[in-house]
Amino acid sequence: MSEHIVKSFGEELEQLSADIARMGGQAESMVADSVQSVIRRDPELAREIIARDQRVDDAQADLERKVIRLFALRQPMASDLRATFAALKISADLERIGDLAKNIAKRSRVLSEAEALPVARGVDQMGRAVSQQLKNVLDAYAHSHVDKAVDVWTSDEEIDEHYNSLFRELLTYMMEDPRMISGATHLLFIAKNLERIGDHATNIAEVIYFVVTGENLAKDRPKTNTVEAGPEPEED
Amino acid sequence: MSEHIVKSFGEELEQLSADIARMGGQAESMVADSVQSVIRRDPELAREIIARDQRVDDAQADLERKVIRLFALRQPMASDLRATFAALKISADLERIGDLAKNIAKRSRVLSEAEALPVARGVDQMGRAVSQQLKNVLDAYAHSHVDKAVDVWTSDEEIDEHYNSLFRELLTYMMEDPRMISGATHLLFIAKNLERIGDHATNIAEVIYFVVTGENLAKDRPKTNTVEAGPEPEED
Amino acid sequence: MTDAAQDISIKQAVEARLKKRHRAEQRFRLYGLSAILLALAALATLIGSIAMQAAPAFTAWEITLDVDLDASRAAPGVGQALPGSPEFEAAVRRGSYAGLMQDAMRDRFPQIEERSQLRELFGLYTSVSSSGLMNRVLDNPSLLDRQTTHTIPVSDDVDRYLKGQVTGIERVRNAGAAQLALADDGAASLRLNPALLDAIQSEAGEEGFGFGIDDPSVIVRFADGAARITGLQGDVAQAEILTPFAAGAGEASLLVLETPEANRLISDAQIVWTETLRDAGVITRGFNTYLFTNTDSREPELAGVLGALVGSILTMLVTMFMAVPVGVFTALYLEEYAPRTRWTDLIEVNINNLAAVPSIVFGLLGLAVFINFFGMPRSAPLVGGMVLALMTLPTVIISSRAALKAVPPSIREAALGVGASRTQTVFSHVLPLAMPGIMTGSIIGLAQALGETAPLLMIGMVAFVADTPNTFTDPSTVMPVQIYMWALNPERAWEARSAAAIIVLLSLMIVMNAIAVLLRRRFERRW
Amino acid sequence: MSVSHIVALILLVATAAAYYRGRERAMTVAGGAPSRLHSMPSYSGYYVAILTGLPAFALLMLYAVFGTPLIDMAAMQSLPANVASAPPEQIELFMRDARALAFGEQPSRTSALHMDMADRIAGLTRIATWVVALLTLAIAGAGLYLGQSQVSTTLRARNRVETVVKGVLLLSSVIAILTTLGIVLSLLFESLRFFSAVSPIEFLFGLQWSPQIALREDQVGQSGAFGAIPLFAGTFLITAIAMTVAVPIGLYAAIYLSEYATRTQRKVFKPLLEILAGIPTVVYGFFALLTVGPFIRAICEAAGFGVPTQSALAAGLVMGIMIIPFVSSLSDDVINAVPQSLRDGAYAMGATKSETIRQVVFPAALPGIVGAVLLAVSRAIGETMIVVMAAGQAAKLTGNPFESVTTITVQIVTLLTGDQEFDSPKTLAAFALGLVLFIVTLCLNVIALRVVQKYREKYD
Amino acid sequence: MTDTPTPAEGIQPPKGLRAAMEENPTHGVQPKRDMKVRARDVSVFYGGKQALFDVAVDIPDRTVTALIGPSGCGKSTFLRTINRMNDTIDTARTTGVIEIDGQNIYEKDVDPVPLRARVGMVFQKPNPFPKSIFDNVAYGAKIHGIAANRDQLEEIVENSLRRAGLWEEVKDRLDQPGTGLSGGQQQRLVIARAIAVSPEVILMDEPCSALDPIATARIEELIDELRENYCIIIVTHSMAQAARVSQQTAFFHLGKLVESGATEEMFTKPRDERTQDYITGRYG
Amino acid sequence: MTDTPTPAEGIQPPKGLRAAMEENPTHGVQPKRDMKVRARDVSVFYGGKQALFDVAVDIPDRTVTALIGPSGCGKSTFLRTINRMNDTIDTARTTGVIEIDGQNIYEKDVDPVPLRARVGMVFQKPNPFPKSIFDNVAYGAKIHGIAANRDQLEEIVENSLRRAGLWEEVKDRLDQPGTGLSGGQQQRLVIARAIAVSPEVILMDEPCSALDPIATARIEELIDELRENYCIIIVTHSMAQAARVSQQTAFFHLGKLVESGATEEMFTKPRDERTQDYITGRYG
Repeated sequence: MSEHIVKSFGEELEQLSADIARMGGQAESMVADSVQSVIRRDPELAREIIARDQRVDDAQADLERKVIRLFALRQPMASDLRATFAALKISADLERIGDLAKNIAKRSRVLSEAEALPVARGVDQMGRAVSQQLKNVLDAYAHSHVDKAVDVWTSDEEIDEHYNSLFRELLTYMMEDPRMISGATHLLFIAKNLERIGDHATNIAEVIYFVVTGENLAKDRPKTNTVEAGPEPEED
Repeated sequence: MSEHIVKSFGEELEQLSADIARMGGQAESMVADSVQSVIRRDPELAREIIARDQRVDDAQADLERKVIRLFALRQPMASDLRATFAALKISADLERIGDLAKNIAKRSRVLSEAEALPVARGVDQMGRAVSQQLKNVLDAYAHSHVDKAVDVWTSDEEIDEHYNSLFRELLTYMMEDPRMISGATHLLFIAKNLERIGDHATNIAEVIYFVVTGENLAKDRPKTNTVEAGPEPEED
Repeated sequence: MTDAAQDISIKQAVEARLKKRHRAEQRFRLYGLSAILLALAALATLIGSIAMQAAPAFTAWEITLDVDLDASRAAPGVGQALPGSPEFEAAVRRGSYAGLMQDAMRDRFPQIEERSQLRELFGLYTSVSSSGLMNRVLDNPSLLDRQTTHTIPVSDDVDRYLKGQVTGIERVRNAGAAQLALADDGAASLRLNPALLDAIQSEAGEEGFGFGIDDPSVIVRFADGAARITGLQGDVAQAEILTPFAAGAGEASLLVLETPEANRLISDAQIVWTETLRDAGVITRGFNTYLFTNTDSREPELAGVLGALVGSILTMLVTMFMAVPVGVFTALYLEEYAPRTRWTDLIEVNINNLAAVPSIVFGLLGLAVFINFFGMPRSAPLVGGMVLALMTLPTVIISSRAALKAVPPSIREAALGVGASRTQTVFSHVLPLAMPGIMTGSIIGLAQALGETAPLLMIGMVAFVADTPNTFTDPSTVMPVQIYMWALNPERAWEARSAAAIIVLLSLMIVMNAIAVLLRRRFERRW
Repeated sequence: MSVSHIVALILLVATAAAYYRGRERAMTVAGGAPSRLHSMPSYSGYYVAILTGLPAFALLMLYAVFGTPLIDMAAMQSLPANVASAPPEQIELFMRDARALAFGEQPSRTSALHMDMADRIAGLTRIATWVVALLTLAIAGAGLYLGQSQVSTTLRARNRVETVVKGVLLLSSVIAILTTLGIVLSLLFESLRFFSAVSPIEFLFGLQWSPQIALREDQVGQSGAFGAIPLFAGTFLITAIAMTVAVPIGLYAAIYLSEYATRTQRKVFKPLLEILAGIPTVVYGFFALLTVGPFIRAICEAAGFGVPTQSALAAGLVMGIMIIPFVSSLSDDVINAVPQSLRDGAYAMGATKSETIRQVVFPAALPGIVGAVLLAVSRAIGETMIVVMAAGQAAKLTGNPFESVTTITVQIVTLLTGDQEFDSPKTLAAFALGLVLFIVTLCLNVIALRVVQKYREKYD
Repeated sequence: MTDTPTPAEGIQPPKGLRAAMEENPTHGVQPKRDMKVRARDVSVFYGGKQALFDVAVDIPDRTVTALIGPSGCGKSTFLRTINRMNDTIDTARTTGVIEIDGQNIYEKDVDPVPLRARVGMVFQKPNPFPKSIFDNVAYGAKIHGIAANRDQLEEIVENSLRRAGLWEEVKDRLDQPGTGLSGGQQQRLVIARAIAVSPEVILMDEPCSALDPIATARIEELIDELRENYCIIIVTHSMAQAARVSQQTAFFHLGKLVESGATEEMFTKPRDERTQDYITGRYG
Repeated sequence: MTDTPTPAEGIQPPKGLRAAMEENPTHGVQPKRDMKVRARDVSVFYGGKQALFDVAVDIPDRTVTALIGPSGCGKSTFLRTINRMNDTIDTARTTGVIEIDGQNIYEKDVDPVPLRARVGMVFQKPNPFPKSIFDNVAYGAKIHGIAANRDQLEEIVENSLRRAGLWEEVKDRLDQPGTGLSGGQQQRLVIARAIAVSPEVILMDEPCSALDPIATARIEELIDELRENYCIIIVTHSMAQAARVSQQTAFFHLGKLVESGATEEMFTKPRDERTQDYITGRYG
């Protein structure tokens, strides 16, 4: 596509993308680090992550302001409109991802004070999978790769499986050893949070698809797990 | 404020408000009903709620489309811009509230098959509080009452207290009777969901404040509970 | 109105009227076209009739005489005076050139001796023309005592006769033999052979005219002589001899003049001589240079437009140098400087009025102010020019203002916007852009002034002026006034002269207007 | 070449030099950077040149205009009393001869007194010429000095030069006013003299016009008859005939040209019509006199009644032809000024072309057209040459177009051409007629211009 | 927003173009529906210069269709072919077919005079006739002989003024000159004048470009109301205006029709790169 | 977005108004900073009619300030007071004080001619002189004696054309008439001409109203670039344009200055009801 005649408009739009990319980077590292803090039982790291969340929140507020400004002053149209709109939506997802990562970090601080649970590997695997999803979707955004975005969108299923198995495992531990209940509850929530992060990545993928094609991804996502399958109802 | 010279523009803006109001009503009833389905252990009601969520989702997708259309075709300015923007954000919150209510309903179906837990009163109280919050904030939106919105925003604290007490109670039950762990976990998530619904109501209150005044509510919300206070880390 | 039935009824209503409306349309268009064609027909008639009237005036019949410039008559008492000396000139001026020319003429018709006939003979040209010969001698003294040929225009009546404007002519050559019968009492009789008789009767008989003084003239010519038939008896015709015959008989030719002698200014005898001279190649037709090289004259054949032309040019110079700068300056002041006040409104109304004041009123102004009050000379190009300048001034001002107005205000704003002063803006942007328009308007105004007559009548430019004016204060006349004066002369010959003068004037104006049009085309700028 | 001419030439050169001097000086003052100056260097040049040339030239002009009368006046101081008491005309004649003698021209008569006066005039003139020459040069020099000494970075040369320019322009525009004033005053002055001899009532309402009678003073009825009604009637008759010809043809021609004609038609027809406007009136007069008049007479004779060659009809017809382009080009302007958008509006409503013209364009242009017609009437009334040549002289009160009539302008011309005594009522009557003519046309013009102006404002 | 036709009901790509567009699922072949104006191969020449190249487009009834594009793109030229206003320009020549309700208006025997009664037009500059307000509106009815008597005429005038939203403002001064109204009122008067002859199609050539934002908004509101009864085609310089008032948009570029479709689609996801560039303000 | 002045740096409400605004924390008293143009009690009368009422506003340097408002609101009138262009209208009379860098330009001894070199102006319709491109740009430098010689002049012309973004397009045809350029190019030429005399303030009176969207976008881009070096004041009919190009906006209504402030604020949360109504397209 050609350049905008009014360069500053083009610059402002690029600025939005850059902001999203930076926020995405921050959120991505927070997710990875928060999982590490759980596994490594590292309260210091956790504290740091909690602090970092403020930055993402600020960035999101800032971006929202910029978007409103852009709507008011530039009246973006067509692809510009979609891009602006997408930036707004993605930033909200990223902000939520940051929040969820922070929540994981908070719980990891609680966990690190309690006894260790033998589910580190499951959390680690799930954390990696989620981080990968996030990374992929952010790459797709940076390069406007629809295919990559669609890949992320379809592979959310994998994360859901991780979650289901972790959930069952944790329930087993809790029943086996009531002392672990408190810790396992936190881990439950951590797993839930990771699953939510995966959902947000899928949302971002949908938005990317919309920016590039102007169409929405079909509503009926090919999710395989059903509500009754596991002991846990699927959050949507 | 005077009327728009181009009536259809005014009508489209009013349509947005009306859509939000309808979505709000749907979400509000879903929340109330889902709590009822938990308390009354009513799988039929739960099933119905789960079906209703689709409507809210559709409404939200529709509203998002309308907002994009409005930006593309009407280029709203000043208060109109803020109102449009607000509709977008509120609809996202309402959609999440619907999801959360649906999740509660799903869990209530699981719970209704298992043994009853003696925490119905706590859940009921918390459910009422959250519903009230939601109702208040939607009223504030409908009448552009900033004061009422600020009230909702400041009283989120109450719901957090409900949540904390419910959380502690449930942990106690789980430790006492490992058979209850599975059910209690679901209740834990239900409580968590209600707390999240409260948060969304606060978000809506912030948005209302922005629509009317053009300013953001100060970032430092006067929340009282701290991370370390209870056994449960505060999300957000 | 969404009602379909109603729509259809509307459609029908529209259709129903269409035919009538289209007919009205055609009619209206036809009116317009007729109006234009009518106006153009008028123009064509005007130009055509003038051109037809003028055409003869551009040629002139001239008579070329062999003159013997005998010094004793051409320069009596010249003695040894050197050519060019005052004495020489005085001597030449004493010369009897008219006599010399009469002698030359007489040589052509030695038969004619009667005084009255001789007067008629010399009436073939105007005696004033002899001064031309004198001037030649003055210019070229070596002509003295030599034989030379001198060409002069024939008199207006002869000229008109030769151009066929006086009478219808029937010529029958070799009509048959004729014989002079007796010629004792001046009246003669001719014996005509049958062929000639037939010819005469066929010319005269059809219309059944007689041979009286109010009838067409029938002239029989043979043997260098000519006689007008006054009656027919068998094969003998009574005749009046116009030119004596050199022999008693000969092959005759007939000349029938349709207009009776009494109704024309040229006599039968003069016609016969003219014919003779023409046959001899003495009278020839040439381009009428007199029209352009001569000044006004009492004799039509000698009258020319030179004086009036020079007068017009001098007058126009005065007009131009007064009206154009003052007009342009005024326009500049009003358009670019003057604040809109009552005062400028007054000037403006005043100028617009002046433009529509009848020109004759300017004449009255000139008469009362320039001539009576300031005591300036009458009939002078200076005064004429000033009067015309005042008359042209509004035209120049108005067209200059229009040209200035046509320069878009954005140009002024642009110049002012970069910090040019009012005067810089006007003189370096507005005026140059308006200049073509100003020039065009000025030229058109001057062309109008050139054709103006009435005010000049008031200031005495109507006087007869026989000299070419040399200065702005010399008495002079101008082209349109010259035309007016000529047109009012009773002799028919003036008609052609004035028409010719009109052609000259129109050509002049066409040239001026063409320049204006060219300027406009060349520099026209559309904003 | 006289002293004055030489001085003028010197002055011209000095002015040019002053310009360069001033410019140079400004450049020096600015040190080569003109942006430091208030005004550009050339303005300093103009300023110095104006100071140098303007007052000096003004002095020369004054001398040229008033020099001779002043010298005459001075010379006349010495006239012997008996001569000085002579009637003014004789003194004038005397002075004219003396002046002729003094400047080497041919006097009408000479005498010792004449020679004496001539010497005096010549002497005074020589002195005056030299004084003026020196004074002029001195003023120029002073101007040059003053001007260049004023040149500085802060000199508002541009503003001053522009003030002078503006002054010159203003003076020019005053001339137009003076012209009107001249017309009004001269007409009024002479008319008043006329009205002191002939009562205005008789003039305006009298039915008899025969000014020719009053040639000799001792004649009975020396004041003649100055009742102008027949002239007004003749003028009106001819104008009416002319307008009957010109208005419909001119208007339809304008409409056709502006609305129907193709580009080529317009290119051909319009200039042709303009030719009609450019033809001098004397040519129309000629045409009326020698073509139209005889033609009408021929037709009438063929129809069985005799009419004179000079008739109101001949003059009116030809005048009508003359006015066609006037009406058509003014109307054309007016019609073209109607915005295209109005036509588009009507076409888009489904109006045919003629409907558009008759119902939209014409009403919109009507005020302008009325103005144009009024101007044409004014022009017809004031037209002189055609009527002089083709309408005749007979001051008859008739409505018959085949008769010869006379008009105001014809009478003005008749009364003022040929030999005239400037104070006879006959001559002065022309000015009274001129005054009437002026007032009538003025009224028409004012109304017409007002109407046209209103119209223009509407579409500007 | 309420009753916008979906793209499927909107401007139909003509048959020739359909094949190329079937890849795009939202622009597949649709059943032909209620097309008021159909243009095929419309080219316009001014003298030797071609101003419009083979334009083919279908325009639905009871819809506002906007023609947009950069200056000189041919949008106004195309508009003026629809009521044969180009006929009034000597040098203009139009080829191709324009059908209104299936009848080719460029056929030989079609008289442009009644055609223009069917296809009203509103111009850039308000051009009320210098007559009274009443006569302005009554003009068309009078020349076409639509009203049988004075009462009918008055009824037509009142109705038209009401529809144009001007009645309340002028009902007390119908006899005053139309040129005395404000610019926006004049433009509404001109619209009333066009409506008075019950046209089927109304063409508008940049009707707001001479008006200020408030007057513009009033006209846009009026256009929106008129849409229910007429096929309105509007040329506009302002993309924002096209977005606001139209349901269908056609984009012209260098005398060619580049893209046409539902306005919402055009402004959110145009198909052609040139449209995209123009709408978003990029080098074009 | 990058270096927009915050409201605090923007248009300063004059002292008289400050008290009224101190309730609003974002518009409190600010230290005076870099104000290029200060207007106080500026009223303009055309004949007996008052067109502008006591306008008081401060306009910062190196900023684009937009003047908006409905037709006849006085925005153009106010603009023309800043370089005393109203002086060229006979009937116009201006009272009050306008200071540029602290100097009142309406003082008696101020000559408007050099003032107009300091305050350049660009008009609604591009108005190049009918001279060559070079002469157009060089004109101001010539009359003000800015260039000492031909080389300097050429340098000035090139620089100005470069800044106006026109150099590349016209460098090979500097001797061709400026009127031969397209509308948008002409407007840039006119801007180059204004720049050539190194003005401090550039006034623009609806500079894009005669241009199509693409040419408009080019001019807007140019304005945005010029902002770094000049104090630019632009009158615009189009709110969207004011939003796009300006950092500061002043809203005029019925000859009065209703509100002024940062553009972003004006278009997202205007303080005055009239501004709000105007900006959102409501009955005003």
